[in-house]
Amino acid sequence: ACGGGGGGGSANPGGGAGGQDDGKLVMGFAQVGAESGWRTANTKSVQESATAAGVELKFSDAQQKQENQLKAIRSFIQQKVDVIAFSPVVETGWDAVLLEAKRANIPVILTDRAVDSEDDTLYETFLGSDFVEEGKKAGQWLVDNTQGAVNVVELQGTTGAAPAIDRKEGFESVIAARPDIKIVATQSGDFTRAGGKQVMEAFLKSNPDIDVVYAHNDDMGLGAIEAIKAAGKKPGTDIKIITVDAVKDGMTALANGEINFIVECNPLLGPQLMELAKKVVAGEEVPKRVVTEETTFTQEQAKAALPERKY
Amino acid sequence: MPSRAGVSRLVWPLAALVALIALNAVFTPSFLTLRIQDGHLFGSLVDILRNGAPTLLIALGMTLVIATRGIDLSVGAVAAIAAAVTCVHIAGGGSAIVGMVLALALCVLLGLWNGFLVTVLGIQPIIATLVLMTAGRGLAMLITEGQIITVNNDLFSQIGAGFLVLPIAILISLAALVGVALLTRRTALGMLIEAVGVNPEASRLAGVRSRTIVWTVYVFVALCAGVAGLMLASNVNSADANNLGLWIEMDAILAVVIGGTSLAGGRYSLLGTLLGALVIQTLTTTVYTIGVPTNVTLVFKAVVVIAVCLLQSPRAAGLLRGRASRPSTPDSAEVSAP
Amino acid sequence: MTDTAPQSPAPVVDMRGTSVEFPGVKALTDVDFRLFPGEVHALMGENGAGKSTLIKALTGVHTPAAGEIHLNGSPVAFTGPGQAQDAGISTVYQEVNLCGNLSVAENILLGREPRRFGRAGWIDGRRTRARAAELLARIGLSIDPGSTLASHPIAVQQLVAITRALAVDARVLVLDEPTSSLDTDEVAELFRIMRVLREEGVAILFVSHFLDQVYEISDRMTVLRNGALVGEYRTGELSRIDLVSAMLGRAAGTLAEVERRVERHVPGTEAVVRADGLGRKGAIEPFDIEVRAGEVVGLAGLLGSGRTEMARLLYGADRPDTGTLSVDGAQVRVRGPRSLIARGVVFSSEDRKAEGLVADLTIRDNIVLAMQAARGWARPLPRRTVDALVAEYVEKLDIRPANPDAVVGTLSGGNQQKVLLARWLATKPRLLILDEPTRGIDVGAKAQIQKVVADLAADGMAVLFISAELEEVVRVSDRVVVLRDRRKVAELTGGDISVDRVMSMIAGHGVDPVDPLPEAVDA
Amino acid sequence: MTSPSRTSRVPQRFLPVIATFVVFIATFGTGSIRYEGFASGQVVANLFIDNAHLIVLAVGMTFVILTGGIDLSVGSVVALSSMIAAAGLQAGWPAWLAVLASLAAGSALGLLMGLVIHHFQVQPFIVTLAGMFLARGLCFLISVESVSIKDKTFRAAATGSFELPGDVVVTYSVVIALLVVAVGAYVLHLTRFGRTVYAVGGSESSARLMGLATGRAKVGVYVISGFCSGLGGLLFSLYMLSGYGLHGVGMELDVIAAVVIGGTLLAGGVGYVVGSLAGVLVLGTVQTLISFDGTLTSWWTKIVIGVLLLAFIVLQRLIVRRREQ
Ligand SMILES: Nc1ncnc2c1ncn2[C@@H]1O[C@H](COP(=O)(O)OP(=O)(O)OP(=O)(O)O)[C@@H](O)[C@H]1O
Ligand SMILES: Nc1ncnc2c1ncn2[C@@H]1O[C@H](COP(=O)(O)OP(=O)(O)OP(=O)(O)O)[C@@H](O)[C@H]1O
Ligand SMILES: [Mg+2]
Ligand SMILES: [Mg+2]
Repeated sequence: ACGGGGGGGSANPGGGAGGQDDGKLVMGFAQVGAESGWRTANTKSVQESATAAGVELKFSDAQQKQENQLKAIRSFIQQKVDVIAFSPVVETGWDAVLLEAKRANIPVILTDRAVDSEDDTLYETFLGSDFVEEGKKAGQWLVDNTQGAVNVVELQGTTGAAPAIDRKEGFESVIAARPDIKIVATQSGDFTRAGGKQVMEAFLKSNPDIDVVYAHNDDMGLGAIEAIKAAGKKPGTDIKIITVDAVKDGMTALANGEINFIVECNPLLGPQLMELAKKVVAGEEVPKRVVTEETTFTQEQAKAALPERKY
Repeated sequence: MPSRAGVSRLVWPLAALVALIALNAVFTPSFLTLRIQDGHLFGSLVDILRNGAPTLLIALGMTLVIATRGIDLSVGAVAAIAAAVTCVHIAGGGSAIVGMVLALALCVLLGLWNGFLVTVLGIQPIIATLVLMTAGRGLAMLITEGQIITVNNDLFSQIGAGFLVLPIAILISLAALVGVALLTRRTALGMLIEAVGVNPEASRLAGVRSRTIVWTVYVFVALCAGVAGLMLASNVNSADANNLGLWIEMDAILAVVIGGTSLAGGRYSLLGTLLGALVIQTLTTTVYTIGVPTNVTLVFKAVVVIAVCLLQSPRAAGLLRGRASRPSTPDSAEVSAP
Repeated sequence: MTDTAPQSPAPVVDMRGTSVEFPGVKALTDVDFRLFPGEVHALMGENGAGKSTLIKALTGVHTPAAGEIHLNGSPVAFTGPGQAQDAGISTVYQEVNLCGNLSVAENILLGREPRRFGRAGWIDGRRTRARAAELLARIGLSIDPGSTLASHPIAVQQLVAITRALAVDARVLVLDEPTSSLDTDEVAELFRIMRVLREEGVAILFVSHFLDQVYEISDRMTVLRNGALVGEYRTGELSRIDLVSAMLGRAAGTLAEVERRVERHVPGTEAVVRADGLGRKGAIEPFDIEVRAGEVVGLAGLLGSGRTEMARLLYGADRPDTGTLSVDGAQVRVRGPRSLIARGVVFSSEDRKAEGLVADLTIRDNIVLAMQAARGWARPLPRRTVDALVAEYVEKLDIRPANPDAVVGTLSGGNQQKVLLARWLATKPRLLILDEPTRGIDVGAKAQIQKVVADLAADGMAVLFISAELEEVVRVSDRVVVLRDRRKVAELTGGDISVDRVMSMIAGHGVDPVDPLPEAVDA
Repeated sequence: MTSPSRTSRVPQRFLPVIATFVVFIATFGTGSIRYEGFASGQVVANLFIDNAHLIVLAVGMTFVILTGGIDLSVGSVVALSSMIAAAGLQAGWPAWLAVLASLAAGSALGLLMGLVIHHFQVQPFIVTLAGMFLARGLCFLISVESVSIKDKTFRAAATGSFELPGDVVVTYSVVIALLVVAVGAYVLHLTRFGRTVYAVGGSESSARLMGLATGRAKVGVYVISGFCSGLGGLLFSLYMLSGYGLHGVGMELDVIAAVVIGGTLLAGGVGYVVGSLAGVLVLGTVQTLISFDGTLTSWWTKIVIGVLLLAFIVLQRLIVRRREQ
């Protein structure tokens, strides 16, 4: 915004708001924001596959605020789009606007995160990962791959965020089977590398023997790696690291042996979303819950998968 | 030398700092231990210094801005821009030096921009800098295209994570602090800044170049923010345009205020700002070290902040000294600026 | 000490053994003070003697460290000015303590606005304005009650503050230097009202450094020196000389001596500053003026006649719409005060609180501010030079406390004024514009300042001198320029200068309107 | 006897507010030309519906800023208020109790902050920042997860609306918000408390010497702001039908921006609640323009918000300057 000042300048390509009658499917997509690399990959995937599938996309970024997302959805309803898709910032509080969409006969698809609405006719389908399941997968690997007493430190996501809550819950439920696995410290690293590093630095000083780090996303894990290195230990060997997401930087670290296990949380929902959207608009039956195809990676699998990784 | 605004007021931030460190030492006996590792100092105290360096640097610039009755909300965004420019440059195969110089030059421009809005157009500082706070982060993301840019550059990683016995980051910040202290107290700059902050009209009539001075401090704080951004990025070897330096403006302002500088402008204390920044960083580290549950963290912080400023207040000081001393309020009538 | 109390009833205010301390300063020590109904009681003392402090102790602004205060015989201990007000003490504090952001009417009636339907109702804006207009008219001030207070000069603000104090039926009226910026006419108006109130039995506490005024209006006086009581006297029984020596604590032989105009050699002929048709719409009509080296030019006129406006234009504080300004024969492009300061033209504002001092800084910083600003921040004045300079002016003007590290905001009003003067004198200017330089300054110091001005002129400095006190203008000036209704109407020189002549010019008699410089016509 | 000419003074003081409205209308006009369907009554109504909570917060903040203070806790108190309401309702409280508890919590926190600010002479910035931490911390103590509101009364209040002429629908929240603006204006201009608020902002020491109850005003404005935050939180919980500890993050900045854009001086003493209302509408219009566009990426969204904000304040500034001369 530096330099000249004034109003003009910014890219406002093409105005046209209407345009629903040229046979093209119009989708309104209300994204959470661009708070992480994962989210940006997700946005990109949706945009690219919309172009590929010939869908006209109306994109709105809510800057991580639920109220903005509500406004965006209302404005989609007013602009009479054919289908609305969105990744809810929070699970709660969607009934009213979903009802409005239903009254306007616009089908809704949820992506990435669920809503807690009791009336499940308010949306057609929910496409996305299962955060609890991700936590379970991480826990399961730990249970399967360690013996004896294990001291775990946990790097949580943003306090109150759904993935943070669910990944913690899933993880804890599985390791409960092994009383000798103990979570000795747990703190929020806000899903960022800087947060992960700072928290890990403090953990390393207050807990002399840490065996495993469980990070709710790759970024915090990558931050923890830096802290572990600075403390003169070897990440992946002296301290094992488990993370969730499998973004490219994480996969690289995994392939290099600095991370031990990653649970995938796939952001590339675009193609599946477009497919579902077309079916929904055409009135076809779709399953109420579509879980994204997701896997887990060990170090060997990472080496094999890395060259084809897109994000 | 750096402080003139009542040394006695600095006793309480100092006490808070000592108390926090003592609290840590009780919970984690190893907290105070320092050892040499790979030729540099290693320990929790060193972490506090290193992690507090960016906040300190920004708070340093912010102190001068606040002394002129201003405020700069855009520092976090400016830090993100600096980090983004440098990391994108390095990731694209450029040299770290050139990247950093480019970034800091851009920061100077951004500072000029803020200063222009405040001094020439006469827009209230909080709102003038809000523009860059919002748009700047978008700019940073535009540069990185929303990706976290990871870099591997030894020189670059020294700035935030390197050591010369002590962390290089804190050495930079302290050098800046001492530099500014010398610059403002050995020259007349400090006095002129305070004069502009206390009574702009009287200063104008006394022939002070208030516009130039105010403009300069905005450029300076932007430069500080730029360097802080480089530190933050270098510490994790990556630029995260969305999260880098998020809310750091609040931490910086808080550090300034804890240090005893009034948001109403005028007298400032650089030593106080140093203490303030250290208190804030120690507080954060304390939360991690003594294992405050995440859902209690904020309440804990609130209690500490309130305790520090209550102790600092003149009234509390009076109460502590015992009610014997009469509560005669020093008359602010003729002291306060119009 | 003889009892000077009137036979009549018991005192309304009786302060006994009052002491007030500030960190490091004992402002009042064991002072007794009595105020009786139906009298005007002058509180006298040098700058910093503790007059304002005594008033603030009485009205609950300061909590005394020791002593008792009785109001109508019963002990009181106010914890704030609001309580004193409720108890019937109405006060005008020394500095204009009103809110510049509010309108005149709001300021006058703040806290006691007329409301509809009694207590429960809302403020009646129309009645507020009407009542304010009524009260303003009572002291002869015709300004728009709806106008913002800050848009008025300091003298008008002072009148508004007085109006506010008069708006309630108080048993005690306290006036701390109410007349420091006022003209003879306004003072006369105020005294008329004070006399009426005195008749009604109101007790009036009056502070002023103008001895004439004190002798004209007061019945008794109490003299303070260095925070301690000197004595309580009946006005008629204390001669001026005795009063002054009571205040100063030494024989007042110097007084008569300095009250005389200091003789000097003839001023130079070349103009330091010259304005041709300089003017600004809404402020002052285009005027010509010339101030020569070694000359003191006085500006005389009524309140609002445009003296300050003229000075501000000459200094570049406001931008002129028309005309030209030249310094030493070279035309100046006016781009703010700096362009004139650089050429040696300086201006000491009448509004020291808003436009003069930087309250939170020390005496030292305030004195060197202008010199330092002119040098730029990068070339600090050497510490030794600063200390010498500050010490020199602290001594010359008798600034108290003599501690250069004292914060200016804590000084007494008169001492603040001296600091401001010191700032400008220290710059050794070519033209010194002084707007009400002796406002709130005690007799001794005033004479001292007049002498300093005369000495400087003798050394070749040009001075433009503005004062509401006509005698003072006449005494110090070589030439007097008279303004009326925002225009320059006359210019008097040499033997023509006398209080009576100037008065009649101001009033609009005599040669009217005169433009001594013919070129002014086309401006 | 004097004839006080009440000319040209009033517009002078109202200038920033008027300028804000002018710029607001101009922008709205531009939007109407650019985007189809923009110039409908409903879009205007939505501006109020979507920002009802902000309007209420801005009124409270105006009081605080007029005294020269600042309240950073409003966003968090919104979260706390929504959380108390939601958790209370979940625990089976009747709706009125939940409402009362939310309002009481907001006011009590405001009172606490005001007392600390006044009696201990601590800077408002720092006290309310601590209040911000505290309120959000309390949310997380109640529940870390978001709590959905299922109560019938609340749902009815949230979905309930009435029609204005021209097929324009507005919610009850709008009525409440406008009522708060009216009450705010009344208190500020027609009560002694309001006059004192302005006086304190103009010069606190003078106000004290004039014998005004400055302490009461200084504490009072924080109570008002706390109450407005509580009420704003309730409106927000109606809008979102949930309580959540992460609601309203950064909202305090939006509110402060709205108030300042509306012509209130941060230094205190100058400003009007109507201006703050205009400020909220300005921010709302920026949002609406963005969402009508629908082609902006995440980062262009931020940049465009910044640029529009800039355009607003520069235009407003120019209008004020031009008229002042
Ligand atoms: N708030 C304060 N803090 C410290 N010292 C103060 C304060 N207020 C007044 N003083 C000191 O108390 C002394 C008495 O001041 P006071 O204002 O009563 O003088 P005064 O007699 O009214 O003088 P003047 O005629 O100049 O108005 C002075 O030395 C002044 O410096
Ligand atoms: N008695 C009065 N009635 C109405 N307005 C007045 C009066 N006195 C002053 N003013 C105001 O004064 C302003 C011009 O004042 P200016 O400062 O030029 O006066 P001045 O001659 O310097 O007076 P002084 O310095 O004695 O206050 C005008 O804006 C006018 O509103
Ligand atoms: Mg005095
Ligand atoms: Mg004047």
